[in-house]
Amino acid sequence: MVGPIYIIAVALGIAFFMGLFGKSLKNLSEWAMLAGLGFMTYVSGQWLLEFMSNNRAVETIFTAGFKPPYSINLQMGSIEAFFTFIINVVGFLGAMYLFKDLKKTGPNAMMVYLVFIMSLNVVVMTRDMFNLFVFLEVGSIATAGLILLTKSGEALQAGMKYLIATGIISGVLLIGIIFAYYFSGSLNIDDLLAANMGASKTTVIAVFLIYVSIILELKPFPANGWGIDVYTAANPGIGALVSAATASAGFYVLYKLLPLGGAEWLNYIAVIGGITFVGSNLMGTKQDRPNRLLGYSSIGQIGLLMMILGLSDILGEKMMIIAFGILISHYAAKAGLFWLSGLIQAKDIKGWAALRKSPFLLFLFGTFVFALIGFPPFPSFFGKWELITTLAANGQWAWMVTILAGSFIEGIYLFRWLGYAIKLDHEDLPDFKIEWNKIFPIWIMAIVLYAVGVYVTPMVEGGMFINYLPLMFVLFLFAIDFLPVYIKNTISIGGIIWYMFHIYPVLEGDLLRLIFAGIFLVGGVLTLMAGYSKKGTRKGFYPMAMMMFAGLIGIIEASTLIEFFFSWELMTAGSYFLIIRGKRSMPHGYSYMLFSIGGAYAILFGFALAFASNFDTSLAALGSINLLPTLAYTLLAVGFMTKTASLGLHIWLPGAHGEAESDVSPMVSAILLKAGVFGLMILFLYMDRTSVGATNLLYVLGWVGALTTLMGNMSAAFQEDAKRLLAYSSVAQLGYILFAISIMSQLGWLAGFTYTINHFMFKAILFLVVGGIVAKLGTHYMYEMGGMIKKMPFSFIAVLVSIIVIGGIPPLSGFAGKWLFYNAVIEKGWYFQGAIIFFAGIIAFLYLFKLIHSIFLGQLKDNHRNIKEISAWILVPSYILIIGIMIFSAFPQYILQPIGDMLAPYFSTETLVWEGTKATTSLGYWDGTTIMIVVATAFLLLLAWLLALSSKTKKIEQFNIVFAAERPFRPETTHVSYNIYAGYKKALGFLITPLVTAFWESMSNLVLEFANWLRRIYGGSMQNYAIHVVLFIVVFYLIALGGL
Amino acid sequence: MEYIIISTGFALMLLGLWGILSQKNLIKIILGFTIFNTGINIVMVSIGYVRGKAAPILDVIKPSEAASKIVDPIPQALVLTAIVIGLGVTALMLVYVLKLHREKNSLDINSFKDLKW
Amino acid sequence: MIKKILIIGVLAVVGLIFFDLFNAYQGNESLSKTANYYAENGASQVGAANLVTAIVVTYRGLDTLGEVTILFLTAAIISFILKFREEDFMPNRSVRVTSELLDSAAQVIVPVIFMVGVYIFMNGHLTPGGGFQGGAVIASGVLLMIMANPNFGVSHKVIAVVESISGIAFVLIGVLGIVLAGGFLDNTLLPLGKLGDLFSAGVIPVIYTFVGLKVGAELSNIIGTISHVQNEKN
Amino acid sequence: MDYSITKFLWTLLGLFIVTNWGMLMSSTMRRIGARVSGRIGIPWYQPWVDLVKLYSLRTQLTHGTMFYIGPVFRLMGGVGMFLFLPMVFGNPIWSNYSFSGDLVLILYFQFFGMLGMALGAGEGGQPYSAIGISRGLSQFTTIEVPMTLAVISIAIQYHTLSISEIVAAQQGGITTWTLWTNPLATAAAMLSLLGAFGHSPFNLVKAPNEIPIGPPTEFHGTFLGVLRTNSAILHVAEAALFMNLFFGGATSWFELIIKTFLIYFWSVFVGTVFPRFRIEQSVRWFLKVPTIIGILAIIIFL
Repeated sequence: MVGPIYIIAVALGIAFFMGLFGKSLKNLSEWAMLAGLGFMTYVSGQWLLEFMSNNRAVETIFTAGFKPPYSINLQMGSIEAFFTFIINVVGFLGAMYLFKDLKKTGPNAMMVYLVFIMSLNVVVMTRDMFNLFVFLEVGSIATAGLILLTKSGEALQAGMKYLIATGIISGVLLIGIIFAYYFSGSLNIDDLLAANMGASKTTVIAVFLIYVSIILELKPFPANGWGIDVYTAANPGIGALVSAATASAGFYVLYKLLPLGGAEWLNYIAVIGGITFVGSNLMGTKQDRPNRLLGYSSIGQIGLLMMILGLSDILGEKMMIIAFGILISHYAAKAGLFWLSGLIQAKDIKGWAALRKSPFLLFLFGTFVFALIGFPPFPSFFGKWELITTLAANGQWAWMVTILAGSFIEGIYLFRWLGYAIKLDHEDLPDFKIEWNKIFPIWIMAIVLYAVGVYVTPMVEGGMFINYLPLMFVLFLFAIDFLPVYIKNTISIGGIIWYMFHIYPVLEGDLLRLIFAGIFLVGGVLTLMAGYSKKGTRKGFYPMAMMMFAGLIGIIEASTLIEFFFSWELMTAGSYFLIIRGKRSMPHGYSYMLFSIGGAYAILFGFALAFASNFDTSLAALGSINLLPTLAYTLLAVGFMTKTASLGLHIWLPGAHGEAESDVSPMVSAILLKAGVFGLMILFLYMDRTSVGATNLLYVLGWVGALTTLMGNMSAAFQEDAKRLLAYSSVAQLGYILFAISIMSQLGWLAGFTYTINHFMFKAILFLVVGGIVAKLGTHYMYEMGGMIKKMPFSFIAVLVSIIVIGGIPPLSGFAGKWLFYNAVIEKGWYFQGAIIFFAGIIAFLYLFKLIHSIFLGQLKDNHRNIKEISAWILVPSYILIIGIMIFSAFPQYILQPIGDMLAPYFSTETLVWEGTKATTSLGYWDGTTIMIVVATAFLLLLAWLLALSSKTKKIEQFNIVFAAERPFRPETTHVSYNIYAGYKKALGFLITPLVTAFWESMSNLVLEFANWLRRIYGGSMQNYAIHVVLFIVVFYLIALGGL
Repeated sequence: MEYIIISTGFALMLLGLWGILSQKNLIKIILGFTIFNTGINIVMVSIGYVRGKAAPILDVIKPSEAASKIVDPIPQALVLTAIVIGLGVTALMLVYVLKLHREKNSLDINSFKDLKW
Repeated sequence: MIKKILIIGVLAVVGLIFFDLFNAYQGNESLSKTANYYAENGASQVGAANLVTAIVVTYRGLDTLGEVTILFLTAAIISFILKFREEDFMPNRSVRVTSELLDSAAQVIVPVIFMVGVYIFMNGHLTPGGGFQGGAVIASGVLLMIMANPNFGVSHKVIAVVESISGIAFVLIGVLGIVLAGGFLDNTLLPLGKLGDLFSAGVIPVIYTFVGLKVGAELSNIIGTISHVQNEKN
Repeated sequence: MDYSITKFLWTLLGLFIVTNWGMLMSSTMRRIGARVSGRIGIPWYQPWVDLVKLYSLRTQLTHGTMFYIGPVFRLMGGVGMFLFLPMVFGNPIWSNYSFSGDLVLILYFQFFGMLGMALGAGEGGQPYSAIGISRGLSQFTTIEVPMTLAVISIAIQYHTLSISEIVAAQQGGITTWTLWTNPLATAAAMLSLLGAFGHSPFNLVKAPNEIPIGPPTEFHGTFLGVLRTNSAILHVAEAALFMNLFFGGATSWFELIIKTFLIYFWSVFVGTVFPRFRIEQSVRWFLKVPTIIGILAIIIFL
C-alpha cells in the first residue's frame, strides 16, 4: 500500500520539478502531469479497493512525527478514499480532456492543474482546521488561475468575481477558525467537534462563522452569482472540474464538519440547500447558454446534496446511500456534460443539435440528462427513491415536495435542451472536431453511471428483485444498431416472443396481469411487424422500443414498489425517445416528458406514503396506506392519469401521438396508454375503497373520465389532421376506461376491461393503417386525401371494422362495452355522468364518419392516382387484430366470463351471470353470439335480395359527376371535409375551448417569468455579488443567532 | 490593552469591507482587501496574547519555565501563513486588474458586467 | 444612495457579529492546551529556540508546504496569465531616467539587503524571522534593482531553477522524514543539536533556507513578471 | 332461444305486415300534410307504385362496393331494429329475436343503418351528400341526449332494460302507462322523437328545398327502393319502440297499428306547424328544453 501522503509529495514534487524542464524537455511536462495524476488516482483507488474488500480500520497519517492535536494529521477512511478517488479520476480524465489547452498554455498551467487536484485531496483528507483553510485557499487560487485558460474578457471578469467573493469568504472562515481555537484550545477537527461549541451562547459564533463560510463555498442561492459566472466563462474542462471535483470536496468538508454545531444547525443547512436547489433550477429555466445552464444545474444539485446533509438526522443510516447515489450521478453527468459542451462550443443550447452528427455523443448526452433527472438505472434514481421514501417514513412532507418540485423544474430545462439536440435543424451548424482524448473521458463517465447504477441496485431495499434481463437485451440491441432493419426487427420480435414463453408460467393464474401482459407483448409483436416495411438501419429505434416494452412488462412483473417505479420510469424514457422521433414532435415529446415526470413524482410521493405506512416494500403496501391515505390515492391516481391523458393532463397526447412515426403511434397509443390503466386498476384494487377519501376520489375520477370522453370526442370531430383525430379519440377512450373502473363494481370493471381490450385492438389497427396511409400520401390532412377505397380496399375494411367497434354498433364487440356501461351506470346510480358518456359516445360518430369518409370516400385526388395499397407488413398485423375483434365479438363469454370470475372476489355482489352465450344482469340481458348470427344472417339475406333485384348494375367512373366552380385561393376551405362540422362547432364548440391548454400555458409562463425576474439579481456587477455574500452572512446570522 | 488591539482589528475589518463593498475603483477595492486582511491578522495575533507574557522565543527564557512565561505561539504561526496567503491573493488580484484594465481601459468596477443572468 | 444605505446597514450587522466576537473574547490568562504542550516540549522535541518557527516548520509543516505552494501557484499563474516570453522582452524601451541617487543607493544597498535576507532565514529557528521573512527581504532587493534600472531583466531561467530545486528539496526532506524518521516532515532527520546554536533544531534551518530561497525567487518572479508586463503584446 | 324455421317464417310475416303498414302510414301522412297546405296529395297506394317502379328499373349505376353495400346496411338497420324489438306483447311469435338483447341493443342498432347510409352516399363523391350526413350526425348527437336521459329514467323506474318487462309493467290499464307514471321521461322522449323522425323543424338533413332530399339523392333504382323499404320498416319500428316504452305496448296488431299511427302523427303534426331549424339551432334546441326535462325525469328518482 502506498501511503496517502505520497499524493501530496508526488504532486508537489512533479509540480516543482516542471520548473527545471528547459525548452528541450518542455514536451515532457504534460506527460509528467498525467503520470502524477495517474499516480494519485492509483493511490486513492487502491485505498478504495482496500476498504471495499477488507473491513479495515481507518488509516491515520501523522505528520512531523507527532500525534494530533499537536501536529497536523490526515485521515484515509473508506469515505475519504471514495472522495479522493473520484476527485483524482475526474482530475486525470480532465487533464486528458484539456491536454491541448494545457499544452498550449505551457508547463505553468500544468503545475497549477496538478496542484489544484492535490489541494482537493488534502481538503478531503485533512483533520486539521487551519490546514483545511490553507488547502481550500490553494484550491481557490488555483481555480482563479485555471479560469484564465480561456483567454477572454468574460473569463477575466469571472475570475475577478471569484477572487473577490472567495476573498471575503476566506476572511470569515479565518476569523471563525481562530475563535474556534480560542474557545477550544485546539485546531484539530476532532477536538473541535468534541468541544460542543454550539451549546454555549458565546462560543456558537465561531460555529456560525465556520458554517457560513463553508456553505458559501458551496455557492448557495442567491449568493452565488460569482460561482455561476465561473461556470459560464471558464473553459468547460475547468467547469467540469469545479462542478465534479471541487463541489464533491466541498460537500465532504461540510459532511466532515456536520457535528460541529449540533442538531439545530442541520435545519439551517437543509433549508439553505432546499432554497438553493429550487431557486437555482428555477432560474435555469430561462437560461440558454449551455455552460451557464450547467452552472445553475450544478449549483442546484449541490443544494440538493446540502439539503440531504441537513436532513441527515432524519435520514439516519440511509443518508449514505442517498448521498452516494445523487452525488455520483451529479459528478459523472455534470463532468460529462461540461466536457460535451467544450466539444461543441455552442453559445446557445440550440447549437447542441450539432450533436446529431455523432449519434454516440447524442446517446451520451441523453444518458447524462436522464441520470441527472434520476431515471433508472442510474444511481440517482435509487438515491431519490430512498430519499423520498425515508422522508415519508418520517413525515417530512414539506421536504418531499421541495425535492420533487426542484427536480421537476430541473427537468423543464434539461429536457428542453435534450429535445433541441435531438430535433432541431443541424445542417447549418458549425462542425466540431471529435478528438479521442476528449471523447474518452466522456465515455468513461457514462460507463460509470451505468455501472454504479447496477452496483447500487441491490443496496436499496427491494432493489435486488429488479430484473435486468430485459435491459441487457436493450443493451444488446444498442450493440447491433448498425444492422439493417429486418434483422433487428426479427431479433426484437423474437425477444418478445421468447419473453412471452418466459413470463407465461409466472403469470398463469393471475388473469389481470395476464391480460395486460397479453396487450403489451402481443401488441408489441404486432406493431413491430409493421417495422418490416421500413428501410435502412433506423438507428436508435429498436433499443428504445425494447426499453419501453421492458418497462411495460416490468410493471406487470413488479411485486415491489421500487420494481414498479423502476419499470415505470424505464417505460417513460423509452417512449419519450420513440415519440420524439417524429418529424415535428419536439414540442410534443417535451410536454410528454414534463407531464410524465410530474406524474412520476406524484407516483413516487404516493409510493413513499405507502411504504412509510407499514415499511412494506411490496406492492401490497398500497392496500394498507395509513399515512394521509386520501392524498396518497389522489397522487397515485393523478400520476397514472398523466399516462392515460385524462382531462387536465391530456394536452401532451394529441401532438405526441399524432406526430409520432407511423408504427410508433400504435405502440404509444394502443399499448403504452394501457400502462396507466394498469396502474389505476392496481391502485383501485388495493386501496381501501370504503374510506371517505377513496369514495370521493372515485366520484371525482368518474366525472373526470366522463368529461375527458366528451372533450376528447368533440375535439376529435374538429380535427383536420387524421392522426390527431385518432389521438383525441384515444384521449376519449381512456376517459371511458377511467370512468368505467371508477364505478368500482363488477360491471363497471368488465366494461373497463372490454374497453381496454377493444381500444388496444381497434386503435392499433387505426393507427397502423392510417399511419401507413399518412406516410404513403405524405400528408396528415384529411382534406388532402380522398377516394382511397379504390386504391386501398384492405385498409378500408380494416378501418371500417375498427370504427364499427368504436361506435359500439352491434354486432361487433364495441357494443359489449356500451351495454355493460348502461347496466353499470344505472346500477351504480351515476346517471348524469353516464348521460355525458353516452352523449360523448354519439359524438364519436362525427369523427368516425369524418375519418373514413375523408380518407376513403369522396373524390380521388389527382396526385394520388398512382398510389398503391399500403405495405402488407402493416395490413397483416391489422388483420390479425381484426380476427381478434371478430372472435371477441362472437364469443365474448370466453373472455368476459373469466374476467368476471376474477373480479367477483373483489366486489361484493356478482352482478353479471352467464348462461351459455347469454349474459344477464339485474337490469337486462345480452347475447353476443345470437346477435352476431341474427345480424349476419339477415345481412346476407338482404344483400342477396339486392343482388337479385339489381342484376344489371353499371359501374361509373369518377368524373361522371362534375361539380366545380373556380378554384379558390385556399382550396381546402371549399373541400367538403374541411371544417365539416361547422354548424356543430357553432352550436357546441364552446365546450372544448382550450381552457386546459391555456391553463398550462399560463402556468408555464408564470414560472418562466418568475424565473426571469428572479435572475435579475445576477446583474453582473462583481461588487453586488460581494454584497450578496455579505448579505447572506448577515441574514443567516440574524436568523440563526440574532433571534429573528 | 488586548481589547484595544482586537477592537482595532475588527474596526479595520469593517473598514476593509466598506472599501470592498462601496468603492468603484478596482485598485481601491484591492486596498480594501488588504485592510480587511490586516484586520484579520491583528485579531488573530491578539487572540494569542496572554497577559503580561513575552514573545515565544527561548533565548532568555529557559525551556523549563517557558509555559508560564510566553504568549501563545500558535496564532502567530497561523498569522504568518495567513499573511503569505493574503499576499498571494493580492498579487493575483493585481494581475487580474492589470488584465482587466487592458481589456476595457477602465478601472471602474461597473464596467465589467458582461456576464449576467 | 439606497445602495450605500444598504451597505451601511449590512456592515452594521457585520459589526454586530464582531461585537459578539468581542464579547466572547476575554483575553487569556494562560496558554491553551496545545500551546502549553508546545511551550513545554517544543525545545526538547524540535530544538528550535523560536517556538513560532518550531510550529511553522515542524508541528504545522504541512501548512507551510501549502503556503509555499500558494506562492508558487501565484507565481505560475501570473506568468502564464501575463504570457511572458523572453523574446518579447525589449531591453531598450524608453523609460524615465532614474535619479542618480536611487541608482547609486541601490548599488550599495542591494547586496546588504540580500545579506540581511539570508541572515534572517538562516537564523529563523533562533530569532524572529524565517524563510518567508527572509525571502521577502531578498525580493525587496530585487524590487529595488528594478526600480533603479527599469531595464533590468530578471533571469527567469535562474529563478525557475532556484524555485524548483528548493521546492523539490522541501518535498524530499518531507518524504525522507517518512523513510528515515517518524513521518512526513519529521524534524529529527538531523540531530537536534544544542538549543540556540546555528546548527541545531534538526532540519529546520535547512528547510527554512530552501523556503527562503524559494520565497525570494517566487516573489522576485512575480515582481519581474509584472514589471515586464508593459512588453506584453496585446 | 328459438332458432327454428317456423320462428323465422313468422318473423318474416311480421316484417311483411310492418312494411306494408309503414308504406300505408307514410302515404296517409303525406296526404294529411298536403291537405294542411291546401293540396290534394298522393293516392294512398302511391308508395307501392313507387316501389314497384324502383325495383323494376333496368339499369343501376354504382360508384363502387361501398355504394352498393350502403343501402344493404341501411335496410339492415331497419330490419334489425324490427328483429330485436318485441312487437306484440304476450305473444312469443311476435316478439321476434328480442331475446338477443335489450333496449340498449335497439338504441345502438340504429347506428348500423346510419353508418351504411353515410358510407354508401359518401362513395358517390357528391359533396352534398357528405354535407347532409354531417348535418344529420351533428343533429343526431343531441337528439339522443333527451332520449338517453329518458331511457335512464325508465330504467330506474322499472329497474329493467328489457323491453318485454317494461311493457309487462304497464299492463294495468292506461294509468299504468309510462305516459302517466313518468310523464317527464315521456315528454323528453317524445321531443327527441321529433328529431329522430326527421320531419320539420328538424329536416335540414334531407333539406327537401335546397338539396332535393339529401343523401338519398345519390341513389336510384333498386338502391332507392331498398331505402324506401327501409324507411317504411323503420318508421313503424321506431314508433313501436316508443309505444312499448311509454304507451303500454300492444297486445294485438290492431292496437299496434293505432298506437304507432298516433305516435307517428305527432311528429307529422309538429312538422306541418313549425318551420325548419338551421343546424346549429336544432343542435342547441335539443340541449335546452328536452334535456332539462330529461334531467328532471332523473332527478325525481334521486
